[in-house]
Amino acid sequence: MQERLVYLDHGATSPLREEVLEAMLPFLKERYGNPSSLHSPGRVIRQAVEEAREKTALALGAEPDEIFFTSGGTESNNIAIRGAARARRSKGHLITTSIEHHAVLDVCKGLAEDGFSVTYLPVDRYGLVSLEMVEKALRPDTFMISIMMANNEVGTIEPVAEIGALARERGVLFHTDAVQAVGQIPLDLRELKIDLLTLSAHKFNGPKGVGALYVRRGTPVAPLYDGGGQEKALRPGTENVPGIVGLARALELAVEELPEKTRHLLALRRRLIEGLLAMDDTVLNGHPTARLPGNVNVSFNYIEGEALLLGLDLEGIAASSGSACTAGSPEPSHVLLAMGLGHQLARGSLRLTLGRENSDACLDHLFSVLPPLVERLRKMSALYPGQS
Amino acid sequence: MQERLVYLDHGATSPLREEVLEAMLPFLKERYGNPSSLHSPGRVIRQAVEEAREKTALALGAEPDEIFFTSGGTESNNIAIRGAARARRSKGHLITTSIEHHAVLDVCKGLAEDGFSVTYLPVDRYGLVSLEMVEKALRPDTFMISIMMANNEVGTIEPVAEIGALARERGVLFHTDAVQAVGQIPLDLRELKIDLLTLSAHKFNGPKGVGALYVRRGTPVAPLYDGGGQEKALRPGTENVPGIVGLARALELAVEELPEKTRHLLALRRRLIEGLLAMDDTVLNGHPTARLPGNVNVSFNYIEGEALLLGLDLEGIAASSGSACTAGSPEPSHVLLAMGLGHQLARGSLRLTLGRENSDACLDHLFSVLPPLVERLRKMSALYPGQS
Amino acid sequence: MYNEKVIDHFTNPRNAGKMAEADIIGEAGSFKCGDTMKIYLKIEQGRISDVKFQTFGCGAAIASSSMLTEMVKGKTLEEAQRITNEDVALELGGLPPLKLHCSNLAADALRDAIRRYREKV
Amino acid sequence: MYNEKVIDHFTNPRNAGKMAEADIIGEAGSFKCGDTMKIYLKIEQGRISDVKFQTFGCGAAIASSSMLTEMVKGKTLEEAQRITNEDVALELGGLPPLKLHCSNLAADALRDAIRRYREKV
Ligand SMILES: Cc1ncc(COP(=O)(O)O)c(C=O)c1O
Ligand SMILES: Cc1ncc(COP(=O)(O)O)c(C=O)c1O
Repeated sequence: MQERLVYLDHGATSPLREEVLEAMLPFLKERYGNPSSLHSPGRVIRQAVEEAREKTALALGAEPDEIFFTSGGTESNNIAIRGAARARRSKGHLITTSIEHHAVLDVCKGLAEDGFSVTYLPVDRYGLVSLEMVEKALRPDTFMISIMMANNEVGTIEPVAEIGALARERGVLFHTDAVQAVGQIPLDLRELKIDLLTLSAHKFNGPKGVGALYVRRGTPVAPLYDGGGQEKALRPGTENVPGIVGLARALELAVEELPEKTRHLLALRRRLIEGLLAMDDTVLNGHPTARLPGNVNVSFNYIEGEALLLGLDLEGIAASSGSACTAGSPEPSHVLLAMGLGHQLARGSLRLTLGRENSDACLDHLFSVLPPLVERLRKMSALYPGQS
Repeated sequence: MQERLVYLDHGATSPLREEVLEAMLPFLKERYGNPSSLHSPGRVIRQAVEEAREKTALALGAEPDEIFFTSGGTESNNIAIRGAARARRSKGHLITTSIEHHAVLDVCKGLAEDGFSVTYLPVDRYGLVSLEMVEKALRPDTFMISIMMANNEVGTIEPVAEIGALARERGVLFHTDAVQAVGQIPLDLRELKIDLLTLSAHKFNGPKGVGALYVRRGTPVAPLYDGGGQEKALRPGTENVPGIVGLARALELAVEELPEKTRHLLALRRRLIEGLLAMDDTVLNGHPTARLPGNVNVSFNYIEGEALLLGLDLEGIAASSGSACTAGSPEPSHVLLAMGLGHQLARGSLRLTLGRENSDACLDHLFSVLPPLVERLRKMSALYPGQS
Repeated sequence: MYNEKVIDHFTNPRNAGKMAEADIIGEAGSFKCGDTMKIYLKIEQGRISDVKFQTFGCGAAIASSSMLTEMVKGKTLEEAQRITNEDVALELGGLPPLKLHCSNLAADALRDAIRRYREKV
Repeated sequence: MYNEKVIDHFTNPRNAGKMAEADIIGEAGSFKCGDTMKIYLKIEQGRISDVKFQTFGCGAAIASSSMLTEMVKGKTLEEAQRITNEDVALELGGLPPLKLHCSNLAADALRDAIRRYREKV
């Protein structure tokens, strides 16, 4: 990308690992057959897809026949929620949170328009959903709870083990959007009571445009698309073979290296948070401990996040913000607002998400750039009470 | 794949071209940003996606804002048909044919279950739909005609120019599944009256898992998935950037080389058809002239297609068949049956689909293997009237 | 997809073809996919002394037919009658689940022949 | 996303900060995204002799504020009043369509200041 790029936006997407590309390359070259074909070049590919399914299942503690490959996290979320709704004969009630990704939130809104009823649970100031709230929201016609495993903006890790146990006890389906969690925190589907789980390869150093949906055996989910019957007709269409192979390899590596990576990221995160909170009028968004190892989210009072991003970008630092001064949408991050942040702090947020290739040198550069930038922006802010 | 592989199954999928992989590689390596990110590594990617959109538009005679990238032909068909149905306030009538791909046929069946009414037009013995039939099927509540540009099994090219003109005149949307046509026959959306067109990259030497939907400006199509708003919210989810770049490059090359490739394929096709029809009890399926340059489909009486495929495969020849003795579905090709073939001939079909890398040597090998194989299978067939 | 034994029986089927002087001919068809098999038996002193088959069907159907003819040669009618479609598939070393139904016609055709033979005799 | 002139005005904003002895202060906020701008004017003989701004907003908002201050310096109030938000965006060499609304507050704040000044005088 740039000469001297400090990429601190792994929550948006992450670089494809060399080992993963290597695993994909044969399927981008001589192994081009269609896995549905009967001939040997096709059967070789079918086998590769099934091996990828086994690897993926193994990494999650699932069975191969519970793994369905999709085109990404968005599609997995849509199939999980809308598909489960479609598999029902009657409308019903579902429970989610107010801090979900739009690929969950907007599916729920869509279902509400179709006659389902939806409860959007609030969160506390750390972004945590409470088990009690979930329990109180349950109704006789509740058929699904969809709560993310970890939030993409503030990194808060939700109590999905407890929520899953409750759901199972009450006979309610539990879906979790684990796009930000898979490959970042330990996760074992043999222990967790999860019926549907969403993951997306590009968040754990895999390729873009491929994801998976875990569907526990016996979970009723109707397909949203019709076609040639691939992925047991839950997600038809010629398989993205290189992508599927890449997903499996990336996940395998991520799970293998998780302890080591976690140590690395936690050390960087500690330094990052300490350095940021040492600056004036700065608050940490999200939970101090129940958070993704790679996630840091702070708000700088009196300044606007996108200006901050622009300033950082001009110095070769890539980050993101919950500010919304672009998409034409008038509101800043729905997550930060749901956590109770005022409009100004919500607009002054900065998300720094770390990845395996980040080092202390990255933070050195950040800390040489950020404090003077914040200072400069504050000085010219109409909201800054300090002297000009 | 195999040492000596003669791949004659380009209708199923085609090898990724080296030039296409080359175009993709930067986006599988250092250009990993998320096109939705505001920072420069993200903006570089956004630009690549938009350039791919321009190239794709240019190759089709469309405008860039009419091109929507998807995960493949199946998804494009689903969005086109179901999306147009969803954009309506009331149910209505749609017209399609009995020889569509399942990704159209089964979507129509699904809509029929939802209360829409559907006419499945018959075809003649060549697989051709007649304009008169389309016209007669039109009803006051008809809102869409979906007819494929070229059939995937027999290669018959449908009169989409005339059908499109009729649809436009009657104020009815016209969708065409052009998965088998794009990159194989000339196609100009400035001349054709098409509102929605489906294409899939892996059929023209592009990557698997990426396709596009052309949506003429002003055509009402509602999204089927909710999420982060990508592709103007018609197909949300982080973009498959390498795939999109690959699609555009593959299409650019295919269109550029179309005259040359057509000449090459037509010469091979002529030799292939002549050689096959010189065999006893063999019939050509599909139209003699209105057919894709790379498609040959024949039926051998008295023998079963899958056995033929197996025999060819054992000699390193990859082909496909309209026989259905696998998927657990009891019926052979719905296309061949719709064309009036008897059950036996339908089960004895062999599809050979040519690609740019095929040569006369491939046909030499085929013709050394096929006649004795057919002879052998006939001799042991319970249906063969000849002497044993 | 197919194991080597299946491939071998497909490529070099045993006892394929018509039998001019069969004592009895049996037939079976798979309703599911339209496969058909004819089996020709020569019977001497209650034993199957020779056998031939003709099959219209996929690789699995042909291999199953061939396999069956090997299994029945020399057997008494009582022994032969006890052979099931599962036995044939097992003897072939297994078939892909989706293709199991293709092996069904072999034992069916044999039983049809034996039934006819008994009716005739 | 932004052209070089916008980046320059963002990185080296002209006339940024408070003005201790302003003759009048104007304010504007974007209802759409919550951006706010304050403009400080010094007015001598009907002309804007000095100007400063403070802006809470994104890069486009800051650059627009800076640009406006350069455009008004030395102008009469009548001349200054005629400057529109489009003029500011144009003078910057254009803004991305989605960010055009961010340039809206600059001219608004200026007009607010002029209106107040006229009410006061
Ligand atoms: C929590 C969460 N869910 C879903 C998604 C959507 O994934 P994708 O963009 O791969 O479709 C994302 C990432 O954008 C995410 O962070
Ligand atoms: C005519 C036709 N339509 C649709 C498709 C589906 O495309 P894809 O498998 O890329 O989803 C195919 C190919 O399988 C096809 O041949």
